[in-house]
Amino acid sequence: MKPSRRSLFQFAGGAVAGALFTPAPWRLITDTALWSENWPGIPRPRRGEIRAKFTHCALCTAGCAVRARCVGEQPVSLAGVSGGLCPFGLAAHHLPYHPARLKQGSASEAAAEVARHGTQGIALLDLNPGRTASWAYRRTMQAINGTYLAEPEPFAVDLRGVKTLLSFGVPVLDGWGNPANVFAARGSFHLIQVEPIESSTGVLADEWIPVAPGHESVISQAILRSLQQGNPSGLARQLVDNGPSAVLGDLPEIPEINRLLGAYGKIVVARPEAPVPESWKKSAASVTRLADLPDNSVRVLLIDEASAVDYIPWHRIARKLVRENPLVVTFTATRGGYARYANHAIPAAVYPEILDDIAPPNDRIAASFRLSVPLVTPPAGMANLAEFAGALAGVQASNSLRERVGEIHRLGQGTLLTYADGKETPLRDLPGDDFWRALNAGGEWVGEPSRTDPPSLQPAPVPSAESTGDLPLVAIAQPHNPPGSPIMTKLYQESNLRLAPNRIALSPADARAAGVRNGGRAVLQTRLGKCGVEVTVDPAVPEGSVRVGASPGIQDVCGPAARAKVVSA
Amino acid sequence: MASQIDRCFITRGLQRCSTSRFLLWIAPWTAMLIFGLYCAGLCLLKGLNQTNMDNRYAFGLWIFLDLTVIALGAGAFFTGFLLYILKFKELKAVINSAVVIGLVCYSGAMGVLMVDVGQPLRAWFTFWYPNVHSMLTEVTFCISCYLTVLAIEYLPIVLKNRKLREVPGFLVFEFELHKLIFVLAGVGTFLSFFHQGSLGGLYGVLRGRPFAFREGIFVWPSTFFLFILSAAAVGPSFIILTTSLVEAITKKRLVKQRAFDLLARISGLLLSVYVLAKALDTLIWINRTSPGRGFLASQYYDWKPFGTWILFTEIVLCGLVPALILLAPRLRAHRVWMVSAAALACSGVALNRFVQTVQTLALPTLSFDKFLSYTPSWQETGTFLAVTAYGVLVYSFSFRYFQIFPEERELKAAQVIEPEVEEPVSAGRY
Amino acid sequence: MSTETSKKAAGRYGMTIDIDRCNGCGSCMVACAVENNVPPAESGATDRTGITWIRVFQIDNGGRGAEKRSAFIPMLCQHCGDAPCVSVCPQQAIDVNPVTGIVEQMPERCLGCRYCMVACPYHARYFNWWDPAWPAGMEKTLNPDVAPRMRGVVEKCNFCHGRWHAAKQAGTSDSLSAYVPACAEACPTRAIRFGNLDAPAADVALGSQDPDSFRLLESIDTDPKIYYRSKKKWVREAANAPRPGKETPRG
Amino acid sequence: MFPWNYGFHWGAGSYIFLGAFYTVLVVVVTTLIGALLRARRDLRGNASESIRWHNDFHDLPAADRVCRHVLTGEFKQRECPHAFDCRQCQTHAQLTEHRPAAYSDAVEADIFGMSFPVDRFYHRGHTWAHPETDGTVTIGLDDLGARLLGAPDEVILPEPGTQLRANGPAFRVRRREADVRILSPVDGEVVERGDITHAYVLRVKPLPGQVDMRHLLSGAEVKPWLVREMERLQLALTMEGASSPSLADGGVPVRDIASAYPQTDWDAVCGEMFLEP
Repeated sequence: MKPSRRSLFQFAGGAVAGALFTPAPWRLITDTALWSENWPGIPRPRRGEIRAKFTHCALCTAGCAVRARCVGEQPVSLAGVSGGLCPFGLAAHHLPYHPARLKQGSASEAAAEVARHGTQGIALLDLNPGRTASWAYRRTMQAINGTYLAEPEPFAVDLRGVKTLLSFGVPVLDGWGNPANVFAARGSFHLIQVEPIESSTGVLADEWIPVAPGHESVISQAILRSLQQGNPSGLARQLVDNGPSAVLGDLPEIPEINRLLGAYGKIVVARPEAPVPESWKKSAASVTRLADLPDNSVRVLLIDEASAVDYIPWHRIARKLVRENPLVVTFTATRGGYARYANHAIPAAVYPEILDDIAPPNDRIAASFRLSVPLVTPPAGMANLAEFAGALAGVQASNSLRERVGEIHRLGQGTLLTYADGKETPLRDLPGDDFWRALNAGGEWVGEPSRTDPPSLQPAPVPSAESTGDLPLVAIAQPHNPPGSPIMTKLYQESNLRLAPNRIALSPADARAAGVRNGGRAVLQTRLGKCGVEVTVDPAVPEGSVRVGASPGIQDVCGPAARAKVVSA
Repeated sequence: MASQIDRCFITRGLQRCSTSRFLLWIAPWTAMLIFGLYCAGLCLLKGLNQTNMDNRYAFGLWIFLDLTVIALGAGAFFTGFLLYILKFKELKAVINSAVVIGLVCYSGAMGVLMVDVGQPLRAWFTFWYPNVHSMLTEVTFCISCYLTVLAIEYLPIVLKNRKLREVPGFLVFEFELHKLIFVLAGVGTFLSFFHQGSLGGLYGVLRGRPFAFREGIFVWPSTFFLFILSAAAVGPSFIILTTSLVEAITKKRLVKQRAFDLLARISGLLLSVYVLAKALDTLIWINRTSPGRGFLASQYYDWKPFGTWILFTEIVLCGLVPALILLAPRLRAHRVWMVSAAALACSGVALNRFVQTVQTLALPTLSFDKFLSYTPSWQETGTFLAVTAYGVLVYSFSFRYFQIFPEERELKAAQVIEPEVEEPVSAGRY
Repeated sequence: MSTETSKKAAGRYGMTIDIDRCNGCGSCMVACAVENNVPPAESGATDRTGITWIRVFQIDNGGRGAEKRSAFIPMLCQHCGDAPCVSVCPQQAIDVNPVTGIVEQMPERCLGCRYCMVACPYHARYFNWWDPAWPAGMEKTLNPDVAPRMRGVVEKCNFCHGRWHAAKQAGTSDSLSAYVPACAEACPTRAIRFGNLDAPAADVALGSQDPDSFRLLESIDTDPKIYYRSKKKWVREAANAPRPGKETPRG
Repeated sequence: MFPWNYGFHWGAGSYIFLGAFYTVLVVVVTTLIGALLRARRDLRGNASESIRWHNDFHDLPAADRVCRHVLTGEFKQRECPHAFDCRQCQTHAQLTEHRPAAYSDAVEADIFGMSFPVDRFYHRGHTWAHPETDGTVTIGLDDLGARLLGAPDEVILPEPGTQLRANGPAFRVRRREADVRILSPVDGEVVERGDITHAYVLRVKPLPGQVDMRHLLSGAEVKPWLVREMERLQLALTMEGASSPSLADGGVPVRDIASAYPQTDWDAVCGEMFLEP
C-alpha cells in the first residue's frame, strides 16, 4: 500500500501521543529547569574539607585576631575570634583577586636601576612602621647610611583606664582600634566627639560637638588656654572633673593638653613594642619624619606600600625628591597608589599572602606580638622590599621574624594566647619552637602593661599650601581606609552607607550651585590639582563643605580642611 | 500580479484599498514592531537590567500595559457572552471585531509578560508547581486558557476567508466549529470573569501595601469585583471606539447604529454600576481599611504629583460623566458624544490600572522610606510600542482579508440606495 | 505589646537589633554578602538595583547643626510570622519552615515575576538584574554551602540557611545552639543578637520583651520576628511613625 | 500541580482550583475534537458541497433568500427555510397541490426581450434544466445569465461522469474579474459536455427514478421572479458603482452587460446574481 498524506499525519499523531508515555518529554522538562538553575557562567563553589585557620589581620595596626574558614587551603570567609571585624577585614580574603591588583613589574630591573643611581641619597619610606620588617629597613638604611622615613603614631591609649575621652575627629569606634578591645571598654568611658559631621563614631559618642571643618583648633586652643590659666571651664572643666581623661587627635595643642591633664604615663603612653634584639637597635637608622627632611634631598626612594596602613599625599613626597631624575621604586599590590608616579612599581604580596607581624597597637598599653600568617600562596613573581633593600646593603633580613620571636622567648615574659583552643600559657614554660609554631598558628604574645611616657613628638604640621585659598568649599577628609575588597560595593554603591573612595558628598545647595546631581560625575579642584570624582548629594553635609573619599587620587589633591571647588564634569 | 493575488483573498463585493496603499499603511507599523521586537530581544538576552525597573519599582510600564489591554480586551468575552448566551442578536455585527481585539490584547499581554519575567524559560513552573492561593496563578491559568479559546474563536474568521474556504476541509471545519462556538463563548466568559477579577485581586491582597490593600468577600478583595465590573463596562466602549476609528479611517459605515446604541447602553449601564461600587469601596477604604492598618488615607495624596485630583479624574471625570452620557439616548445618538464618552471610559479604566500599579509602588511604606519615581527606559517603551504595532497590524490584516463586519455590504447597499436615511435609533427589543 | 506578640510569633528563630549600638560600620552587610555568595555590584548597579540582603539605613531626627542626630537601622527580611510574600508567589518558591519559622526563598524555583517584591512592605527582597559576576579568581572564595543565584530570580535573607543546615547536619544540640547568621556574628558592637524567641532564657527572647523594643509596621499585622530596640524616643518615633517621613534615608 | 512535586499539599484550594482548570481544559479540547470529528465525517460523506451551498445561502442578503411563493405573491414575506430545495418543503407541496395543472398557455416566452422558453425549468441561480426525450436532462445558462457573462473568458466544465447535485456547483465561468460557480439545477451524472454558446452546456443523466423538477421555477412563476431579478441586478449595478443604471425602465438588457459597465466590480455583480456571496 502506498503511503498517503493522511497515513503520514496519522503516524505523526501516533508518535506524539506515544511519546507522552515515554519518560523523554517529562525528563526534558525537568532538565530545562535544572539547566536554568545553573545558568552557564555561574561559578560552582568549590567543595572540600572545611577547616579553620587562625591569623591576624594586617590591614591596620589593630591587628584583629581572625578565624578563616577554609575549603581545603582556600579561605572562603573570615571572622573575628574575639568579637566582630570591620568590613574591610571581613572581606580581606578577596584582596588577592582584586581587579586593580598590580601584576607587571620586574624587581631585577629596579635593582639594576638603583645600582646605577647608587645608594647616595637613598631613602626608604615605611608606611606601616613598628614591625619587624621596619627594623630590617632601619638596619638596611643604617648600613648604606640612607634615611628611614616613617610617620609613627607615637601614642597608645589605655581605654580601660580612661573615664573621659575627647576625640578630635579620630574614628575611635570605627577603624581606630581593635573593635573587640574598644567595644569591650566602651561602657567604661565617656566619649566626646568633635567633628564637622556626625561620623559613625559620632553617632555612638556620648556627645557630638559639631564644628566647622578646619576650626577644630579653636576648641583645642580654648581648652589649652583654660587649662594653662588654671581655671578650666566648659569642656576643659569636664575633662578635669571626670578624669582620668585624655584627648585624641593630631592638632598641635593636643600633646600639651594631655600633659596638663596628666594623661601621660597613665592613659596616654608610648605604643608598647615587643622586645627587639639589642643588636638591631644598635645597627638601626633613626626614624626620620618626612616633614623633617630637607626638600630635594632624596635621589632614590624605596616605598613599602604593600603593607601600608597609611597614605601620604604624593606632593609631600615629591617635594623631597631631587629635581634631576630621582628614582622612585614602590612595592605595592595595587595600581592605584604611588604606582602612578613611581619609576618602578614592583608587585608585592598582600595580606593574607605574606608572613608579617603587626605593628604595636594604639588601643592597649600592653605590648603584644602577633603574626599575620599567609592563608593563600601569593602569585609568582612577587617581590619583597625587605629582601630587596637587604640585598642592597648586604643585610640578611629573611630570618628576622624568627630572630625576634627568639628574643621575646629569651626574655620569657608575658603569656601566649592561642585562639584555636582559647588557652593562655605563660611564656616561660614553653619551648621556643612551640612558641614559634603557636604564633604561626595564629597565637598572640601579650607582654606586661608598661606605663612609659611617650616620646614628646609633635604632630606633623599640616603644610599651609593645602588649607589656604579662596575656593568655596572646605574639605572634610575621611580617615584613611584599608584596601577594600570588590564586595565593598555593598557599602559604597549598592548603599551609601560609606563614602566610596572615589566619591565626594555635597549638601544639596552646594550641589545645585556646582551644577552636579546625585550619582553624577564631577571634578574636585584644589590648589594642588584636580581629580575626577562621583558625587553623592547628602543633606547631612553642612553647606560650604565637601566630604571627600579616601582614594589616593583624592588624598593627593585634597587633605583635611583643604579649600576645594567642585565643577561638573 | 501581486495585487491580483491580493485581490482574490479579499471578500467578494467589499471595497478595500489598493495593495500599494495597504503596504504604505502597514509599513510604519511594521517598522515600529521590528524596533519593539529588538527592544524585547535586548531585555531577553541581556536581562532586565535593560529596563528602569528596580528592587523598589519591581513592576513598571509593562504590568500597567498588561492590566490595561486585558481590561480593554474584555469586550471579546463580554460581547460573546451577550451574543451567544444572552442572545443579543444585534451584536453579531461586532462579535468578529471583538474577537480580533480580544486576541490582540491577550496575546500582546502574554508576550509582554514573557519578557517581563526574569526567567521566561521557567514560565511553565507556574503550571508545574502552582500555588493555588496566589492571584497570579489564577491569572496565569485563566489568561493562557482564555488565549487558547480566543485563538479557536478566531479560527472560523480566518477559515471563512474567500480563498481558504475553497479548501473543503477548512470549509467544513469552520462550519462545524461555528456550530459549537457557543460552548467556547461560555468557557471564555467563565475564564474571563475569573482572571479579570484576579488581576484586581493581584493588588487588593497586598497586605504590605496599605494603599492597594482592600478588604473583601471570602477569598477575594473588593478590587476583584471592581475589576470585573470595570472590564465588562469598558469592553463595549472600546469596541465602539475601535469600530468608529476604523470607520473614520476607511470612510465606510461598518456597523448599524442599533449595534452601536446597544453597546453604548450596556457600557453606560455597567459603568454607572461600577462608578457606584468604586465610590463606595473608596469610602470604605478611606474611613476603615487604611486607617485600620495605621495609615491615614490622606497621606497617600500628599506626594506630588499624585494628588486627590487623581481620584476625582478616575471616578468622576472618567467614570460618572461617560456613564451619564452613554445612558442618555439623545446624547449617545450623536456619534461624537458616544465616541468621546467611550474614550473617556477607556481612559478612566486605564487610569485606574495605572494607580493600582504605579502609584502603589511609588508610595513609601516604612517611615524612613522615600517617595519613589520611575521613568521607563527606551527598551521598555519600545516593547510597549511593539504591542501597539502588533495590534494594529493584526487588526488591519483581519479587516482587509476577513469579514470582520458582516453588515458591511448591507450598509454599503443602504448607503447607495438612500444615503441620507439614518435608520431609527435602537430597534428596541427589550 | 511585645509579650503577646511574641506569643503570636510562629516558629523559633528571631533577632533583636539594638539601634543604640549600631554605628553603621557595614560589617553585617559585607559578612552577609560573603557568606551568601552575593556578587559585587555590576558597574551599573545602584542602591535600588543592588543586592544587599541586609541593608543599613541611616535616619535622622530632622534637626540641623548641633540639633541633628542620626541613627542606623539594619533592614533585612523580617521573617514575618504571617508573611505577605508567601501567599502571593505563583509557584511556591517561598515557604515558611515550620520548624525554624524562617521564611525561605527557593531561587531555583523562582520565575522572576517579582510579585513578592511588590508584596513586601519592608523592601527586603532583591532581584538579580544582572548575571552574577565575580572578578577573575574571586570565585575561588565562594562559600560551598550556598549556591550562587542566576540572573532573573528573587533572593533575600534566609538567616544564613546554609549555616542552619550545616548545624543540623552536625546534629549535636550545641551545634544548633551555636547557629548564628553571618551578620550577627560579624557585628563588632554586638548590636545584632540572634536566637530562639521561644526559649525564655535566650537574650533575643528577653530583648523582645524589652519595653523599648518595637517591630516595624506592626500595624499591618505581618508579625515580624526582628525586634528593634532604642532608648532614644526620637528613634522609636522615627522608626515606626504613623506616616512615612519626608526625609530621605542615606543607607 | 502534581502530588509528586516538592511542596505540594492537598487542600480545598487545590481541589477547587485544579478541578476547575481541568474541567475547562477538557471542555475546550472536547469541543475542538468534536468539531474535527464532525468535519471528518462530513468530508467522508462528501457533504462539503452542500455545506458550502448552505453557507453561501446563509450569507446571502435577506432579500435574496425569499421564498418563491413570495415572488408569486402567495406570501407577503417568507424566507426559504430549505436553501431553495423545495423538494423537501411541505409548504411548497401543499401550495402546488391547489394549483391548476395546465397553465402553460397563458405564459409568453419573451420577458423584457429575453427569451425564457416555457418548456424549461429555471433555477434561481440563472440556469435552466430541460428534460430531453431520451430521458436525459440538458442544462444551460438562462438568457439573463448569458447576458451577464456575455462571451466568457473561460468556462470550466466538469468531466463526463461527474456527479452533479441540485444547488451544487455545475460549472465555473470567468469573465473580466468575475469568477463564479454556476449552480446545477438538478441531480445527475454528466454524460456530455456542450459549451456556453451552444444550445446547452451539459447533458445530464438523472439519477434512477423519475426526474423531479419541483424545486425549479416554471411557467407563470418565471416572470415575477425575473422582475425581481432585474431589480436586484439594477441594485447590484448601482451598488458596485455603475455610472448609469440603464435598466431603469425595465428595457431590454444589452446582449453583453459586462462590457456595458466597464467600471463596475463585475465580480460582485455576478456574485450577487449567481447567488455566490
